[in-house]
Amino acid sequence: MHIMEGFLPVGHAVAWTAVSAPVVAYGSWRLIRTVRQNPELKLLLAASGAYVFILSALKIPSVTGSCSHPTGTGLAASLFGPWIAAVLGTIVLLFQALLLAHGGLTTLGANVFSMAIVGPIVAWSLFRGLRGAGVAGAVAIFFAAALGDLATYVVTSFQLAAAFPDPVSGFWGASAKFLSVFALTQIPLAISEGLLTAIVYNLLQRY
Amino acid sequence: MDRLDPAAGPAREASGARPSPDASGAGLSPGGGACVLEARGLGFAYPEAGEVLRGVDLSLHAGERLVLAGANGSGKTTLLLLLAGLLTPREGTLLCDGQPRGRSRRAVRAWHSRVGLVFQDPDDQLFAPTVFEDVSFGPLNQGCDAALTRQRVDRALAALGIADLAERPPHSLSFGQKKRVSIAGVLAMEPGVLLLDEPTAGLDPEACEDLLETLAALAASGTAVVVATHTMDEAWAWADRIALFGGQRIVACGPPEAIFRDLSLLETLHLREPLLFGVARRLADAGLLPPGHPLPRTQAALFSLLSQGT
Amino acid sequence: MDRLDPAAGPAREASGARPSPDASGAGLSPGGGACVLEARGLGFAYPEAGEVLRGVDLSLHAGERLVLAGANGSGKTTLLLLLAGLLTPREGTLLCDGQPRGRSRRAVRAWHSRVGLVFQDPDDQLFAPTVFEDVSFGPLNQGCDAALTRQRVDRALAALGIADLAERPPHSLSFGQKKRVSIAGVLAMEPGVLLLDEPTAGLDPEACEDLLETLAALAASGTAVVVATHTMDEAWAWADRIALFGGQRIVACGPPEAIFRDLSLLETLHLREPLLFGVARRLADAGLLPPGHPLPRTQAALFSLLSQGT
Amino acid sequence: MRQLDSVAWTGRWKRRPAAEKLCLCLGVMTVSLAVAGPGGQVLIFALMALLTVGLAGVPFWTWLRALLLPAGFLVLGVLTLFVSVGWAEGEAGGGVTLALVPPTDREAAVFVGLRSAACVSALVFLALTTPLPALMTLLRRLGVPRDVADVALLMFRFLWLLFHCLETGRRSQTARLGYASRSRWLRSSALLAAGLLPRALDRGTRMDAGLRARGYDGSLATLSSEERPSLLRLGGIAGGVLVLGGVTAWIG
Repeated sequence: MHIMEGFLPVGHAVAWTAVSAPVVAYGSWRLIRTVRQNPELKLLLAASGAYVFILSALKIPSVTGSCSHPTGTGLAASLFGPWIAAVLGTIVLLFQALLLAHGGLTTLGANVFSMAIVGPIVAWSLFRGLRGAGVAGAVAIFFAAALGDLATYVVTSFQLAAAFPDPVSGFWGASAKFLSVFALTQIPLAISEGLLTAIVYNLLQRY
Repeated sequence: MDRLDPAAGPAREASGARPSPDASGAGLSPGGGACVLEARGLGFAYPEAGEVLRGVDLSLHAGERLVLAGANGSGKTTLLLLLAGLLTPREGTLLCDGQPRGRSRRAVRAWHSRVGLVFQDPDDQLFAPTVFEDVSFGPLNQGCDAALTRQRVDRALAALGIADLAERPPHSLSFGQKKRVSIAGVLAMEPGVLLLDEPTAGLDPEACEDLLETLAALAASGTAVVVATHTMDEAWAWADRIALFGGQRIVACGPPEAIFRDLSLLETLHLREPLLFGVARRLADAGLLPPGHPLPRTQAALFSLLSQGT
Repeated sequence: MDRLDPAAGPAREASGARPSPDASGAGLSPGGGACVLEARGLGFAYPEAGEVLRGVDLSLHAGERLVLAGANGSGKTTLLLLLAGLLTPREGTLLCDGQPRGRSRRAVRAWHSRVGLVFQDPDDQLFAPTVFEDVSFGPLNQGCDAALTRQRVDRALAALGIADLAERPPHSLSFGQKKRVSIAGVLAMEPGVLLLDEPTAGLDPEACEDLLETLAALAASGTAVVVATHTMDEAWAWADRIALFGGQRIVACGPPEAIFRDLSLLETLHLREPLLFGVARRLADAGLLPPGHPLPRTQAALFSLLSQGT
Repeated sequence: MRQLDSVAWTGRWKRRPAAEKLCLCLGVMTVSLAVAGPGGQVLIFALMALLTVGLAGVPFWTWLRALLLPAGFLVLGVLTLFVSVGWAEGEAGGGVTLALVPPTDREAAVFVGLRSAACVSALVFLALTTPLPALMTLLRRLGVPRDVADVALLMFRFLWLLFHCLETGRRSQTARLGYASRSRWLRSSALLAAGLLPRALDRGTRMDAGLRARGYDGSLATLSSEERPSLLRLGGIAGGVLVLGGVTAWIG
């Protein structure tokens, strides 16, 4: 769920950029260290990043009938860890803004925080936790992908609520408002994405 | 040339071919098979690339072997995608078994069951973890039950001579094997029309010959087989009928001998006279082949005629 | 056959080819160019696929046009990767300009500067956002400064006739255009040896001819050009010398006419006699071509001889 | 995606230095976010539309289509801001109450919509006049680490290769009725997504070999043929943005 260009007031745009920047910078540092040790990883990282972008062009059906875009960053997190995934996710979001006019430059920081940082970290740590607790791979990946998606959606709603608190009920009222407006599309989507990722996981095990 | 498409006007005149009153219509083909697929005045344009096809007429009969011949970028692939119902024509009509193409879900499904398309690159088509699963993809989507699907898959694999590959993962196969698997995947849906985009591209000479033989056997069993290619020698060796592509249209359509006699037209389209045809024609003209024989379609046939004639 | 590799023993006997005392050695070629690249007893095995090459000897001379002919999977691509220094042979030695291949970074870089490889799929080599930038990659890696790089890029683009594509992104190009760009990218490094893996695969007849002409011009200017292909007609039309691949080895190596006269050997290797060669040979045997001429290498040459002979 | 990209590559302003276009785009966005009132936002939107369609020669329908996707989010977002949620506390039968927000808040919501539209028009200007790699090259010049910029540039290349793979793969599945029902849809999508990953990694490995043949050892240096930005024009753009700031502050 992308926040559009210009939708956030200038203070919020700057603040979210400041929050995301250190994470992306740290991820970049790790990425640089990795490719310096192993130049061919540069090509593999780029190919995986492109894969993450392309997954977002894969339309999946949700129960309500609307189609949308799975993020795929969870998968990148499982391949390269959440830090490098955050960098790849940032590049993907920049590409989406400039190739599809989806998202934006001033809202890049906010979108990176929800989609390239929180989502993948939730998905990645859930997957590791569930696997550690002995849950089957496909089940773990279902919850990781679905809840990673939901985490993104919750964070986006909070970001919007922080920028536009409700005149009556303040931040929490606005959060409830944004959560429920986008719930219709996002919850079925999260389930679809969880199912899809679980099937993909099973198929990849067999390749 | 016994068939010439009405829309081919300007290029036809430029090439010096004689116009023919016989427009490509429905009904029975010279060979006697029923008309299974027909295009009338088909036009198409991509948003970025502009117009790629204009006024294409084509009819296809059961059991026929048709070659779409043309240079790269002449629109062959686009026509195949249109015939397979994967693109919607901007103008013109498409008929399958005499019925126009509907837009309902049911009609689209029926069309895809009837007209199968094999893509040029088998990697674009093979996604399942094993050959068996990949070939079963189509029949299962058609709603076949497990037993019928298994039967169809086995039959398709046998028809292509790859029954032994059933349990292999596609990515472990050679290019030629992948090609056969991708054809089996379409064949298992038992289409009435089989369209193939450059099926012999990337195959070595022996694999080419084997594949063309398999396709000929399919046509003999009643399937209409359409092959798009830029290899003229292949067209001459294999086709019942050839549709020549150029300038976004079918410029000429007819039996191979008539098509390849028009040298100036071939040149305009950046195509070559098939070698075997050219040699045979010149030898026949010089009286070196025994008279009364059709021009030979294979090297072996030419050589045997040559030994009779001299 | 004036060259036969000593390691080809068993298959050579099986095929009935006469052994020749002349082992492929260093020194001057029949054509007079200096020996630029030489392989002696090259062997290679992939960890998954096992042995793919064994005892390969090959020498290559400046300005020579060599065709590596063989069925798919016969090891042509592996040999090219070895010659280009991208794989390390398990056994045998490789010499470039008489110097063995070193392992230092500097030596590897020098090798890549001297021996260029064009991959079959141009998408494996095009990475930059525009054609100009892509072609500039090689010269910059060689340590050229901006001015020299610019000059080399312009020259390479001009040699392939694609100067007008300089500012285009690769994803907007046709397959044939990409192919030319990938060749230009290697050519800009001004290698002494240019290796091409199936350069005409996927091109239509006209594009094929144009490309082979371009490659012939390159060879005429002194580059040794090696083309791997399974199209025998192309080998016949273009090669100075042909190395026949089969059973993980080079089974025979020599001038095209000698190679293609050995029909039983071709059959063993699942290859075909080139159509033009076969026709011309039989016509000449039947006395239908004027005597004293070498067998024609092009369709046009055959037809003109035919009109003289009859 | 293909259409927006091809307009950027073939447009009249393609050869203008990316730095100048980025400067203009960010400058206008800054004015829109920090200075302009409702009238100013309308002015900015009109100016950017004029610049994109009129001067840079982007086809009108392409421009409109690029605006369509953000428009959906904007309408939904602004409508959400029109509604206020309240909790009735402690009373029986209480619960959530919905109400229209007061007029001043409605005006504020409309203003957010206008501001967003103005910024989107600046983004679309950049997207439709500048090939994406030119911006990546610029970012590298501005200090983004070389390896990160390399990965981004390679991603741009791979993305078209994979996009082609996705498109034809989906077509071939459609031809075999892979999307005929909802359950088959999910299965087909998963097959496609799973199949693309090994293909993507394979592409990466093969590209590595292809580049090593040309002397690749970790650095992807290329010679850019783009013109250097002129300081004069950059100054002109900065001046223009300042004037725009002044005008929008004045009209409110």
